[in-house]
Amino acid sequence: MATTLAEFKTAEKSWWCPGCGDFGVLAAMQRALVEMDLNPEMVTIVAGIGCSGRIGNYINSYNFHTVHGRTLPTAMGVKLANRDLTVLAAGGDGDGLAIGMSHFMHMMRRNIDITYVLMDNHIYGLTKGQVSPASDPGFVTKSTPAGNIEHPVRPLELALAAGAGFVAQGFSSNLQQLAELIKQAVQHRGFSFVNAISPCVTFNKVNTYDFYKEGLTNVDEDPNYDATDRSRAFAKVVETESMITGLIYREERPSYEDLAAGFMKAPPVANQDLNLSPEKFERLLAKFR
Amino acid sequence: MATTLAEFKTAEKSWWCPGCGDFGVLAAMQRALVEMDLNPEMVTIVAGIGCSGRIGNYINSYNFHTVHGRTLPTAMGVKLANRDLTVLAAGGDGDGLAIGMSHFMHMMRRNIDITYVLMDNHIYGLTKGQVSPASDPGFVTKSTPAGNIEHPVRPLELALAAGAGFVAQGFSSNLQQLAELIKQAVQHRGFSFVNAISPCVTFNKVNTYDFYKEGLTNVDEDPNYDATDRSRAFAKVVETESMITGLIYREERPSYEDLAAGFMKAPPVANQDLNLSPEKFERLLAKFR
Amino acid sequence: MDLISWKIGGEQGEGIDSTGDILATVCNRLGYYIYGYKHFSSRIRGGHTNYKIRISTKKVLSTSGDLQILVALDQDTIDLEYKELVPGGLIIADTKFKPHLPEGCEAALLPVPMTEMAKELGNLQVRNVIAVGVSAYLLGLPLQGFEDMVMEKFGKKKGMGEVNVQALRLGYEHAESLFSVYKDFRLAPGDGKARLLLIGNEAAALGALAGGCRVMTAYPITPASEIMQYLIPTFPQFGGIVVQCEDEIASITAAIGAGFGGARAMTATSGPGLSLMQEGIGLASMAEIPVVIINTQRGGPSTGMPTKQEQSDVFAMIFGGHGDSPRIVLTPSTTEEAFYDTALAFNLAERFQCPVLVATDLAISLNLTTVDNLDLSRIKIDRGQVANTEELLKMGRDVFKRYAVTESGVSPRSLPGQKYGQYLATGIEHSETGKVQENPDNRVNQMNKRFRKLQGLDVPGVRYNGAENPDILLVGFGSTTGAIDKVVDELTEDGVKAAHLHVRVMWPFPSKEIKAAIEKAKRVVVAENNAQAQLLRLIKMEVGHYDHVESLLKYNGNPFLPSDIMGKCREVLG
Amino acid sequence: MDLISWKIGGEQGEGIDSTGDILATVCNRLGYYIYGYKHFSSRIRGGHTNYKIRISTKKVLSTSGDLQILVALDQDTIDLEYKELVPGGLIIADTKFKPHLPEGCEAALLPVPMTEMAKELGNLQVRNVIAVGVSAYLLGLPLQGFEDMVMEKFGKKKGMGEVNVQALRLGYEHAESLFSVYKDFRLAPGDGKARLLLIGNEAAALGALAGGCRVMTAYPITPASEIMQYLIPTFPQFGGIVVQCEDEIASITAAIGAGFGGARAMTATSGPGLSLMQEGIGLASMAEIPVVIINTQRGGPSTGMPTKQEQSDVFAMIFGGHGDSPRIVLTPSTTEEAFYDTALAFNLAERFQCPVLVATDLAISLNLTTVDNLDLSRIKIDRGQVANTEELLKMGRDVFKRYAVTESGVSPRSLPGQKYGQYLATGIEHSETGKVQENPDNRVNQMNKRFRKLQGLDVPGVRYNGAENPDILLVGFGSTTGAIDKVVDELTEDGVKAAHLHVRVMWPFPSKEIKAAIEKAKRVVVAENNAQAQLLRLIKMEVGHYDHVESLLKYNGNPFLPSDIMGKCREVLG
Ligand SMILES: Cc1ncc(C[n+]2csc(CCOP(=O)(O)OP(=O)(O)O)c2C)c(N)n1
Ligand SMILES: Cc1ncc(C[n+]2csc(CCOP(=O)(O)OP(=O)(O)O)c2C)c(N)n1
Ligand code: SF4
Ligand code: SF4
Ligand SMILES: [Mg+2]
Ligand SMILES: [Mg+2]
Repeated sequence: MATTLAEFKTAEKSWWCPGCGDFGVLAAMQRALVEMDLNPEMVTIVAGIGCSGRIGNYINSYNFHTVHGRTLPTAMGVKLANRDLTVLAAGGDGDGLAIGMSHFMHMMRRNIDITYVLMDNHIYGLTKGQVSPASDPGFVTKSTPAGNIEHPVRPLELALAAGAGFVAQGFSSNLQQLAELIKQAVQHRGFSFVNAISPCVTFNKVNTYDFYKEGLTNVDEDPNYDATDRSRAFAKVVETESMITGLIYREERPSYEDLAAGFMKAPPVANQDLNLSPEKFERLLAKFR
Repeated sequence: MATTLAEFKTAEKSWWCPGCGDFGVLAAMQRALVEMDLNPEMVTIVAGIGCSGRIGNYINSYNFHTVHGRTLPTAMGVKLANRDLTVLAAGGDGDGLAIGMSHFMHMMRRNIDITYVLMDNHIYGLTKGQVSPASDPGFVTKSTPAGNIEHPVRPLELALAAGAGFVAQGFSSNLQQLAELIKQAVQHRGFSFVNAISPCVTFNKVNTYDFYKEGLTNVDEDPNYDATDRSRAFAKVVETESMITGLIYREERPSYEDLAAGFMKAPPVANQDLNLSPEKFERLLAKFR
Repeated sequence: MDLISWKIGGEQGEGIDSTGDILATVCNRLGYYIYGYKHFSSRIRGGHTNYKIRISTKKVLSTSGDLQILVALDQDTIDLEYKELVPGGLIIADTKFKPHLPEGCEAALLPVPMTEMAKELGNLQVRNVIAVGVSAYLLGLPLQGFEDMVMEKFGKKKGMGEVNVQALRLGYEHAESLFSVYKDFRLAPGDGKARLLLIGNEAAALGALAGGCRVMTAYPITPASEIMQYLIPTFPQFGGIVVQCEDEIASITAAIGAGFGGARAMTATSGPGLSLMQEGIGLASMAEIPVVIINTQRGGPSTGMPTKQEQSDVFAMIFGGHGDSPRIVLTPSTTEEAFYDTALAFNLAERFQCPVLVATDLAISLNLTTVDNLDLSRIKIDRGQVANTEELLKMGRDVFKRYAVTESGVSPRSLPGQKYGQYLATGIEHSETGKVQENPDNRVNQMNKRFRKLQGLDVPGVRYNGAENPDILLVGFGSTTGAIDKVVDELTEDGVKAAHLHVRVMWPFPSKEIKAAIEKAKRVVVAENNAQAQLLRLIKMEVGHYDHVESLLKYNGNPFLPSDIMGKCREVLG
Repeated sequence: MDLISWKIGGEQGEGIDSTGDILATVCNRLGYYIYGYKHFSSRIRGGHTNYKIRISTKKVLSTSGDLQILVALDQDTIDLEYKELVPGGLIIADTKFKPHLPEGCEAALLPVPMTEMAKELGNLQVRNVIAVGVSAYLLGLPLQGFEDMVMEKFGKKKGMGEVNVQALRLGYEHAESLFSVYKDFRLAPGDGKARLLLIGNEAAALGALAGGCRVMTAYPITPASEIMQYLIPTFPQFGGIVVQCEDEIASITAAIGAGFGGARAMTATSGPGLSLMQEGIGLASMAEIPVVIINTQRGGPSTGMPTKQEQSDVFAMIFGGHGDSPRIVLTPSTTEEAFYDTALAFNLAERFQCPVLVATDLAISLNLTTVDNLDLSRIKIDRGQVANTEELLKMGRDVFKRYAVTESGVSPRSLPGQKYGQYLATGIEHSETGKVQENPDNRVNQMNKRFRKLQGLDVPGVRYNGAENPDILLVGFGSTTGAIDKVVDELTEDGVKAAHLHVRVMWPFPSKEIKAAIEKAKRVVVAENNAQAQLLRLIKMEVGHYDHVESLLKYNGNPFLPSDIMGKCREVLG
């Protein structure tokens, strides 16, 4: 019996502003989960702090709403404990690219099999509209009344430079593509990164739905685009200033779990009998005699 | 009267192992400072925690030995306080690329006019030999007895992706080039990054002097190399797996200080009279009436 | 009347705040004292929110449990808030949601077709302003001030000022024609003095500026963000700069770097940020670098209750870092004190070369209050002991002892740029000249010196008011002070000898003053917004255990009402 | 003799550690008890370092101020260490540096041409082993065990075992021919039982393994790194995994994630890392997720004295996070206890669903001690209250209350994978079902529930030994316990009624037990390695102030010697 959408929904009332891009990301994520026919209890979503961080409230999976910026290490921990789980991490651009930047960079190179959906609205929503590392130059916010003077973080460029094995970008309004990308990301072995453009209708009047609808092109529809060539992917992202959607780069390689000595041979940690055999223990002690 | 090398030296006994690459970095930094004819009291060196972090002990400048990983924000603070100072930050690959990764990424995009010398030995020296984010795959250390299974951080790639305006790599054994690169870096307006390859003779038996002497090529000597083209620089770094020295990329653009409203018009903060004029203060208060 | 409580409630995102601000600002200009308390949750849209404004001819320093006028934008507001209304209280409600009174509610329902009227004016956004017009009438306030206000606020956009003026008038006239029987809540006239109306965060920001701070590095967080947001455009006017950092760790270490570099520097945060800053604070303590941290306390632990009142970071501020690291912790209790104490903090940080935490709480940070004045002349900048440039020159190099062991524990510091003042500032234990040094005697000398400094703190640690040998002594800190003062006044009126001890310096703990006060009192109640009785526990630790001291804790996210404290007093007094 | 102290000193990087380890291991195998104390500084090469090994026929639990045999690899070692030597003590010195005795030194100088002999053997690295040969002779130990040892240790490399055996013999024979008059320091025979010889970090790592921990996420730091390093190759043998993270924040939050996911997980760190983990620890406390943090205390604050002994994180461990966040803090005092308490911590973390800190100190973490046994059968894994999978299925979805308010405060938790056990774990205040919830009553209920849990802690909080109504009671925690026990023994021998109260659970504070013990004693001394008297202050806070209680603090970076404590006792006893 296939999983239904209803099984992935909760009764929680929405905390988001009407029109918020996060609704689209939520719907896409739910659709992806349903299409993969996953059981809700086998899915864990780790979310950050921010408007985006509420996403777990609406999905009837196991959810962990961690502290600001620590979405990825928390998700890593869950996966280490039980690798049978499908683990997704989701959070805002502030959460992931400001306070969480280091974890983002390190999770990509560590390549643990989780999927990270960055809900990118180029602003701090929950704290009511300060500049984010993803914000464009000149962007006027509560904390940049004279316009942003910092060079923006381009998550796609970073992901390619940091060695991520799966890099994609979707748009909250294109539910079908975003759902499909999330699905592929989850199915990818190793760390997968989906940047989800998710407009904030309340505090970002520049990077609006229209802005993206006009500016984005879809590489999934470009038959000449080759998502397996890292250098070309990088050039494409630079040249389009990241205004593309689709699967940008994918590389099959063993995940951390595959490489970690003995990890895949043992059952998931959470399912193990934790009692030690006295013999094995004595063998360890012998080394100290 | 020109500054002499002696003026930049301290009487402090060395804490480093004989043969440590850090001696070369120290010498290069001192030489660069002397060649720029800077006054020791106008130089501040902010160093991290690690063997490398001791560098400030040997330079007769103002020195701030900050907490592990916080080299760059500390240095930023010093520069904000007194922009007349020449501010250098220096620290290890663990300090800068593990715990300090986020600051590294953000300082590059913020583009404050400081110079960062990363003393890269691909290992945690001070804590006696654990794997570092810069370590190569398969590298055997105390913490990776079965070999490193994480994808290494390539600081040059990251710097290019993160938008650094000055990216160079030197080698501790090539004192002259390294000194020259540090000099150019300091003279560059905005954030400048010099990755200084600095072998650890005690804990890293793989990335040795010989390893680098054989493997490195010098782009400064390549008349066809164009250090102003970011995409090509990126391709070069990828293609050579960062085994190059020289000035890799340089872009002239305004620094944070240039762009921050009014900052360059006022005298350095540290030199200002901090007393407020009652009239100006009253003008502020008026807005609350 | 001399004191009216007015409240507007509805869904978050419906313009509740700006509506309340209009009323508050106009009343302030008319010479009333305002105390505005926002109740909101940490989401952007949706969820009940309300804004209570107390308007008085005398100073008010706390919110209260009573209410005269309620503006309801939805039925939820009525259902949730009606209990606060005094008998005969008024509910101004939009007819659009078909308002009705809950059973047992004795208030009068004043239906106003606000949405409809707004539609007629062609601008739905003026709905709330219509309610302001109604309120102005009921409060007996002239419309002129309101009209000026909306012109100021909206006039920049063509036609917007005018439509708001019309909305005000419509509301006022509607009330005039239908609600003229409700005369109870007309305010006695204000004295016409336009005092200052601001929130604690703005006062703290102004205090920083006045205190010579010119560098701020911070990361947004509720309820601290306004400090940064106020200073971002303001500092550059005075040669300063604010950098929004990537996180709190960068913020604190950058501020420390700036302190080392010779600036007065600070950061501002709340609980989660404070936890992240512990290592940095320890660095400042160890390397003896001045830095100021404003901690606007909110509901904890972890992300906790970001928009709720609490005073639960006392322990973390004093004891939160690893190792033995001296710090100073100030706990201002009002908007004014947020100004003066923040300014003071910079003097203390430079005089004692250590981190100084200024701990407000959400109620101080965000509540809008009328302040008579912020007196710049009371602030004298004292940069502490800085090495003399000439003397350094005379000394020559390698002589200056940055960490000289002195009797006071304070060693004159040099600043980058001073020739022969070069030294190594380090978080590792160091010698008098600043070299890394693990010698046991040196360690003890340096540790003692760092702690000895605090003995020199010459700021009164407490404020005491009320009877000399009270029957009941109320002890508190932070915003609780307003409610306590109110209770002390009421008790005194009732003939009870009551007093208030307000702890203004939380660390080094003012043990002597507190001991004296406690021992003179018959009964003592320590009132605080946390679950662990953190202040009382400090008293137990530093002063002693007393049978006549009791604890009153409130940690449900709301500040103390005077009635909470009065209840406890009655219980204690028997 | 029954007890000999032997020390080797030289420059850091000269193989001091491995030389000491050879002696210690061989003696341990011969059936002696070892207590090895490394004195080192936080640099890799250079700087004086030494390694003191106490060898005894009975258990030893502390270092001491006396020394019988000193091996000096440089003159510095003699100059710095000779004062420790007992009259008639021996200095084995390399002739290469032309050793001489400082004025007033009553030791005998035994010059050995160690470098020269090593050169002759064609391998300079065996120099120290020659000194071991000399030592073996002076200690009256048969060479066989040493020969086996060096074959084991160096034999894998061709010829290396043999050359080391030769070196041993050369040294032994040299001593035999020249130093046969020095007979004072021959050891009484060991009992031949090869007990366990390990450092506290290894014991803690074994304790984690035995306690069911299978996930560790950590960042290297002195003096904690050995825990991670031991477990990296060990966990995989038992289905577990260790990840070296990018920093301590990732480490703690990953461990918490793993705890949520159903693993027993931990991290290990020291002071600076602890400070960085405060926010994460608060998260575990709030979201009620089991996690264990080993904190190997070292000299603070800030980077402090990374290689020096201290016990100054007591406050930070209990009170370090913002807000009111319950935690359990255990303070094992020996290598054995590091094992048992770490194992126990995982039971407590899961039973009480909260962070459990296991606080060792540098002396416990790094000192090499002989342990009779680590008894696996004493460890019973108790995973606390986990929701029943069948019952959950019967309930159906949206029914399970993850944070049910129960009498004990503990609510059964579900684990990912359990159908209908889905919930939201959050650091924000939440309802019984785990939804974000800011309602005041809910807040109070949840806060009370979280604190109520700790009342159920059923582990003895203290250990008491010695006289019932003592003339002097010594109170301590952590590694201080060894020195205190020694003093209690000596005092008892002297006819003084002495006792030792060792605090084993630092939080929740065992107030009752401590109160009872203090009130029965005539005089009390609280001995601790920190500057703020953190334990004594906790006693003051939680128990009371007593005139007969005194503080003995040592914060110069070195552990207590029994003589330090004895000195204070004599002073107190008058
Ligand atoms: C340690 C810490 N610092 C700061 C905050 C305050 N805070 C909450 S959400 C947020 C940023 C929100 O921006 P983003 O991550 O982009 O999420 P969005 O709301 O835009 O979805 C901040 C700074 C916090 N909760 N914790
Ligand atoms: C917060 C914190 N975590 C961990 C440490 C321990 N520590 C000191 S130096 C260091 C890493 C050293 O490696 P690197 O930065 O590469 O410097 P190197 O010694 O190789 O020059 C670590 C982990 C610390 N001092 N502070
Ligand atoms: S503030 Fe922006 S990001 Fe937050 S819920 Fe509203 S629209 Fe969405
Ligand atoms: S351990 Fe390595 S990095 Fe450290 S001083 Fe020695 S050689 Fe240099
Ligand atoms: Mg955002
Ligand atoms: Mg390194």
